[in-house]
Amino acid sequence: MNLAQEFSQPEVQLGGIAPELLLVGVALIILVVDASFGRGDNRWYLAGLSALGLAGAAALAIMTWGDNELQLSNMIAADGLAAFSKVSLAAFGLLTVLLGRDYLARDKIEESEFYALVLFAVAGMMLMTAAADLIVMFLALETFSVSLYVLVAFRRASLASHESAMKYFLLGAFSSAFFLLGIALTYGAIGSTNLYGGADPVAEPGIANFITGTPTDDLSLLIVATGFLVIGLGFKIAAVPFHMWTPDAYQGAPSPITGFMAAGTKFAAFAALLRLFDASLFPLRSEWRPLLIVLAVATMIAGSVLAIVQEDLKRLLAYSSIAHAGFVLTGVIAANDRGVSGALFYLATYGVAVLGAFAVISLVAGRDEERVLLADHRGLFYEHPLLTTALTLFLLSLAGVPVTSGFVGKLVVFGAAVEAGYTWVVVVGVLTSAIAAFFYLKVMATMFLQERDPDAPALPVGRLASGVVAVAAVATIGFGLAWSPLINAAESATIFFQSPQEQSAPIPPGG
Amino acid sequence: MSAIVDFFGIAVIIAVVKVVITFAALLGTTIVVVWFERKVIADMQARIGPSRWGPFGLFQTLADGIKLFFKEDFRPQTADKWTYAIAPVAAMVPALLGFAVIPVGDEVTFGDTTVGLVMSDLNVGILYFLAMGSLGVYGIVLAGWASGSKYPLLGSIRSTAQLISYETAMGLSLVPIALVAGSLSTVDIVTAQAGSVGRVTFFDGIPVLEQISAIFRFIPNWYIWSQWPAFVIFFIAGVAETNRAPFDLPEAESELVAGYLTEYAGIRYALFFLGEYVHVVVISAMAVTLFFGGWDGPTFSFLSWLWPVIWFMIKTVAFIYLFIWFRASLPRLRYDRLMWLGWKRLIPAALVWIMVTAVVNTAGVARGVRLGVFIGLFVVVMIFIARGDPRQLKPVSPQSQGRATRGVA
Amino acid sequence: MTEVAPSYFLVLAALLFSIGVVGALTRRNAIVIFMFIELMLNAVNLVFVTFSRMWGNLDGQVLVFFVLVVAAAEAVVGLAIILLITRRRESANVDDAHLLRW
Amino acid sequence: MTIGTLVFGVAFIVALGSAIAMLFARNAVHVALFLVAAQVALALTFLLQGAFFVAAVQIIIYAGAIMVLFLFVVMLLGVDRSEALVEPLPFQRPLALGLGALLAAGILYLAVAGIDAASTITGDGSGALLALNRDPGNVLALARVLFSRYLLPFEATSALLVAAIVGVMVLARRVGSISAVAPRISPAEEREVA
Amino acid sequence: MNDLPWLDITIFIPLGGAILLGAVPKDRVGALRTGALIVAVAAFAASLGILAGFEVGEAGFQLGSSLSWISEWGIGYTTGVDGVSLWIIMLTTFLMPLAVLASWSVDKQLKPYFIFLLSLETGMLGVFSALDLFLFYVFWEAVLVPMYFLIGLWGYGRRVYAATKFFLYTLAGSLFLLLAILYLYFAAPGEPTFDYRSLLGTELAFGTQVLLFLGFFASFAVKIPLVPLHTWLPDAHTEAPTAGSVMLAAVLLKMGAYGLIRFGIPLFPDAAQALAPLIITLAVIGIVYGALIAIVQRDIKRLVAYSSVAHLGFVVLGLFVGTIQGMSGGILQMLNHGLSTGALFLLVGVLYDRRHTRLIADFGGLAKSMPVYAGVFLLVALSSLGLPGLNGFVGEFLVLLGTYETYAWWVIPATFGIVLAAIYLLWAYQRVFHGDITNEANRGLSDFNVREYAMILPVVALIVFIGVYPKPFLDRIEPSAQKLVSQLNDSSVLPEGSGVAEAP
Repeated sequence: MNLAQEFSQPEVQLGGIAPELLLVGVALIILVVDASFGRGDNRWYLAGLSALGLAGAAALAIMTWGDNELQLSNMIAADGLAAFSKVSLAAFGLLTVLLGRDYLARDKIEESEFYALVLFAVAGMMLMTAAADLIVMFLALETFSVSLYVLVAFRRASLASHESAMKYFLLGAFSSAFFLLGIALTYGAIGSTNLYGGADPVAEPGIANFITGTPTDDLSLLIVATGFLVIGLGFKIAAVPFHMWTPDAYQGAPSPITGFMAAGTKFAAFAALLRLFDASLFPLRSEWRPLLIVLAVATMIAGSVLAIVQEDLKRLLAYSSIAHAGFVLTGVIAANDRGVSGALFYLATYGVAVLGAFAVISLVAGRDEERVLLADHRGLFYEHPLLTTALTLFLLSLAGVPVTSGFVGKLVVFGAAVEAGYTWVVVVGVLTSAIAAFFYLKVMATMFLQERDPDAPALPVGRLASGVVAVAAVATIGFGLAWSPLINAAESATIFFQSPQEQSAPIPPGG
Repeated sequence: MSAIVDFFGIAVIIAVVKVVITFAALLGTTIVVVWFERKVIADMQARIGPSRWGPFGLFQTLADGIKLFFKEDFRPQTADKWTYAIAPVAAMVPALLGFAVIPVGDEVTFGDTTVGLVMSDLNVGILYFLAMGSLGVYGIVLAGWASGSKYPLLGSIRSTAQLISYETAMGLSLVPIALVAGSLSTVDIVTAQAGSVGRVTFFDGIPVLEQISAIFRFIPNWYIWSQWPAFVIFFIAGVAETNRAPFDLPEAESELVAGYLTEYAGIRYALFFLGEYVHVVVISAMAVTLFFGGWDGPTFSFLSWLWPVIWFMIKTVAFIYLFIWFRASLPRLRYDRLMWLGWKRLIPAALVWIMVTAVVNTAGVARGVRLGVFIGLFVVVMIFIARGDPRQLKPVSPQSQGRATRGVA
Repeated sequence: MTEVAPSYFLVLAALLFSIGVVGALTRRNAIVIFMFIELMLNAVNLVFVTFSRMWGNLDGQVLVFFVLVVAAAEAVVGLAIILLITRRRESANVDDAHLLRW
Repeated sequence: MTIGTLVFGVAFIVALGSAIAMLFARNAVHVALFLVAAQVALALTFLLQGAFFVAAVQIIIYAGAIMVLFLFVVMLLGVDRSEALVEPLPFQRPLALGLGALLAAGILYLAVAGIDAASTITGDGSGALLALNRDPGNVLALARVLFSRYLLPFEATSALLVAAIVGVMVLARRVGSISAVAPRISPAEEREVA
Repeated sequence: MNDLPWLDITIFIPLGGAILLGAVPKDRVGALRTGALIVAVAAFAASLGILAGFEVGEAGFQLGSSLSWISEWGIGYTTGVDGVSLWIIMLTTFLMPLAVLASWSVDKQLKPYFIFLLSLETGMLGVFSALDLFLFYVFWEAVLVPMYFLIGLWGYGRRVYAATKFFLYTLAGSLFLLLAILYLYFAAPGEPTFDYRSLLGTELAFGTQVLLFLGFFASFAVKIPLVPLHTWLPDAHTEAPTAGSVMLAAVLLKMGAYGLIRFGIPLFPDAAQALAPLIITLAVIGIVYGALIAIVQRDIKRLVAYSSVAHLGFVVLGLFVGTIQGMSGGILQMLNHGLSTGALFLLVGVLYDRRHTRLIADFGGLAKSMPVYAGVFLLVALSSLGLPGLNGFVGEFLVLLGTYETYAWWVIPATFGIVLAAIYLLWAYQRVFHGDITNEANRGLSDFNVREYAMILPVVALIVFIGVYPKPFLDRIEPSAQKLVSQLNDSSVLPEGSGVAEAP
């Protein structure tokens, strides 16, 4: 008996997942190269290889720009959202790898697996942004989560790193279970887990969501499923009350990985959230909006308020990242073109800024990350004016001060929410931004306005790390001044989001 | 009677009868096997073996069993009460259950009811077998842990690692069988092995080989011919799963007293003992089923339903003999060698073999290519398996220790 | 197949999932918490299988397969992390992991 | 009352009983054992619903591999033989229980309500599944779905597994042997000590 | 010559200069100081081009330029100047060289100091000339950062506290401004744009207007500052370095009033009209409260700071009474306050450089050791309290006159405020300058040096000039004021019957 005779082979188009394939391939090559050649001291070529792979992945993603189709049995969406996200994620990965190289060299940590795991994580994040089926989304989520669990524990000499990995892992696994239950209930509600109901959204834009394909009007089960999906994704974007892991994981992880988590995890989870809610579940927006609004408001408030009392800079930025999740959520809630493109823009620029910030932190922290407290940054300006200026720039961007990219991001997502009629959510956002400004200011004040601790050791500043800082700073200013290219690119990512009729008509408040 | 039949249906009645008969037969066989082992080993060591009870000492096992049954029950103070009690049962039951998917003969027809001589022809038969094998670990793990003392714990830790490792190899070695048979059902697999080698179309159309293959027309079409690497892996892994020599590290008496069995006595000990032998029988029967055509063999008109059973039993006994032979002649492996064999030899070999089988059996690939791949990979696998452990070749210096251990750690 | 209505299976799954949640939240040993999470995953598997039966397609069963793979991957990584930390701390108790507090 | 109902009843009681027992078992090994029992019972419920392959895999992977790994780790650590049930955060336990009860009630309601919703759609799909199980058989039918529609997720699992393996390799490496950095106490830990 | 875009040149000269200063090595103190002074003077010179090019009698915007910035969003770089902004821009560029001169005593981190100071100027000029709401907001916020650092890095005493307070108050307010701008952006019909002139005619429901006006007002009221949002001001003014105090008092506070004039009233005339009584009440409270608190101050700088609260009360009062006199007076008073308070801070800075204390009790009899200084101080103080013949009188008189037409009763407490101003200023003058020298440290104090003369004399000259001959100033202010008043009074929608906020 031959199985192949009765089996229709699926059509295999690799265009949509080419970046992911490349990254996994490069990761495997790195592992093989590492195992084959001896363990020399200077292994720059591993970092180089991963950087090349990431650049290649970005190039491949750019090549798919303008595609708009479902591939591989409707499991993958090759569309603007995916392309934009993949390019951004590749950029995050690139910065992380370069930063990681200096970091690992300084702390004398064995490195090859670091690059492989970062590549795996980036590949997982990319797949998540492109997933057109919940199970693909879940597997992608797990791929990058598993990689990150290990990367968080990468400071092998540090117990804190291990503890944070454990907390991150336990809560991550816990949230996965909720996400899975959401998938299961979705499957129960509609008989499939596909986000696009198996329909070809290009041919029939009207059914570019999976509800319309459902032969029933009773969507109660689907709504419940949505709730569980929100819980699952809420953990990954660190929305209150699912944020408990964030400060611990951020604090214990190696700084480059902390930055990568803040940038990449958030981006991937939000891209999935956007696809799920603003595309697939768009017709159900009146059901999920209240849920997300509660989440967003709680997240903005808790993140901003709790950050104030932090003494550890990494922890402070962890809480700030929670607050930022709330800000981006307002874009998701808006559920219009501007909201989607704004959220993407926000995430991309936030990622760059936060990676830059953690680059500076990792430099200041020194060996084994011994100096991460706010007090360790006293008077940093007088010792390293350029680094300090860069960090100030990142903090200003996070605070949303004009001429930085962070301001534009806030402007766009808040604008989208205003456009959608959720002004009061934006009022909360604005208030919490003001609260948030306080602790960014606290950091700046510490760096500029206090005296340098005379015992502070001199900082050796690696070339790659300072390059990362410079690139991030230029990007932060650049996108703050001339943001049209990026926002246009983000807008092209919204093609999949609404049917033409809905795009033209304004969305009434309250859905 | 008819009320019961009405209530449960005839199928249920037949199932119950089959279960009772099979398990009774299995237990009986096991008792005989114990005697058989003692006799064979004695023979190999030029001793007489058990000879007092019954003809050729045939009732010796029975006597031992009665002794163990009436022995005082004993539980160490540090033992975990319930787990300690459950462990022997947990060792015994999966082994017994594993037999449920093994077909001992062809179908039998009573009137208008046709009954297959297999307890349950599951369409996931092989997986069921693996599942029961993996549950078998618990008996040993729990026994070691529940005893509350050092040697049993060490034994059971060893055993856990060993069983997980070799289970993987065993599972992988069964994939090619499923591939060529196109089914996971044991009955299907046996049926697929009917006929003779001549039916294997692999050499068709290749001038010389086709003629040569005609010579094999009289040889039965058992998977052992085309799948012997899978068989080797399966059988080695099977021996390891039964914890028998040369893989009996969990109960290595020279190192761990008696491993996980140290604290057990009486009827509980007997259950472990029984479980191990049941396991031997099941593995042998499975090997027969998967690689040696199961019940396949020449049948005659006289009691035609009985002949398959007889063939099956003969083949199984041959394998049991092989088990005993191993025990009599092979020394115990060192623990790191055991892991090395499992992870670095058996599993890769099994993976390569899956690929070979897949390529060879893929329709649409040119036969020349298939043949080339077959021969090429065959050579690779042979070289691979034949290579020794590279670490043995160079002496380990203190400086290089850190590096050398990296591979295992 | 059975005559038992699907809702009974779903009820079982719901109870198991909830017990998993409660256990994961109340227990303190990391390994035990992890086991309760596994229980939650198992409950989800049952949901998948039951819905698969209700819809009469096999997608649900395929999804269970993926859940199993994920559970395995999580288990190895998670246990490795727990092992790592416990070897240094001599305790798998979550409350003993207290270096990170806000 | 049929065999199916009977088996379901047994599976239900065993699964639920084990799960509840997990909550109250002090010893990690006992928790693991109860979990195994629950998993085996769940495999039974899978069988009852015609998911043969999944049932077998559930036992092989979950009960046979994952839980053995758990036990292995518990035994290897050899600490915490029994967990102190003293609660450091006194409100957390009732809170969790309340939350759990709420969740259970919610999901229960949904399970029943969802059934109604779904059964109005298709009714019981058992018939279709039975037909599939008969021809071409559960495993084959599953394989066809898996290797056609779910090809990408299937391949994605390979990436997941490789990532996990690499990760475990990293985690398992000894601290001192490779890294020149001797394990030392970080400032945060010092504060903790003081 | 006149077709050059003098306005934009003026805006960006300081920023360019700041960037150039960045290239100067940080230990070249002299080069840094001179460079900064040259840049500031160059900006002032360029601003004279604006003055020259400004057409008298024209109410609209002049000398502007309009470039597309982010066209997809309707954001442009649009600038322009009218009678309201002209004098504030001039004031800014005029005071900046003096502020640079006042910074001679700064001794640490000179390079970033001047960079911040000059980029602050660009921000302020941008605020006063931006005609695109987005651009306005960008400049508005851009002022914040350099000022924060100026206070925080080079300030005195509790500078970190003061800087943080200043930053947070202002940021919190301005976020509401942003929100309101966004809302307006989406609410306006037609092509979405941030362009001020396009948005000007937007018809909005009354409720929406009120909400948006309050959004704008929240930001501006903090900056002005109106009671009760003023508490950041005394700290910031007191702890800032002299140049910072000058800029804060003279220019930054005007940003709030200017915002009200430019955006608050024209964009939401109905709301402005409806809320005018409330705002006037706050303004009068500010006048009296500021003056009362100023009396009990023991720190000269703090006293001057509280006097600002009172003076800005006058400005706001003038803006909202709804008469041309009030409006013109308010606008002129902005200029006057900038000059006189700026001058007071410069003078206090001179004193601080010598004695390193600002407490009134530490001085006494200074008139004996520093006679010229005492005289100038008296002149400036008199200007500040509105003595006829000096600039302060013109503005305050016009405001009171305007107020009397519409809100006659409010004139009484406002006048009372003037009396109080006389009390606190003259009393302080008496304590500091009259009598015998009680503290020996004050005996040998030197009078003005050349730099200080250069710094203070232009201001004094201007103070006297405006007091004597305000016509050129009022000529340029009045057309715009007239337009504003008509906008405020001729509001189309009446408050009655449309009190409920409606979503767009």
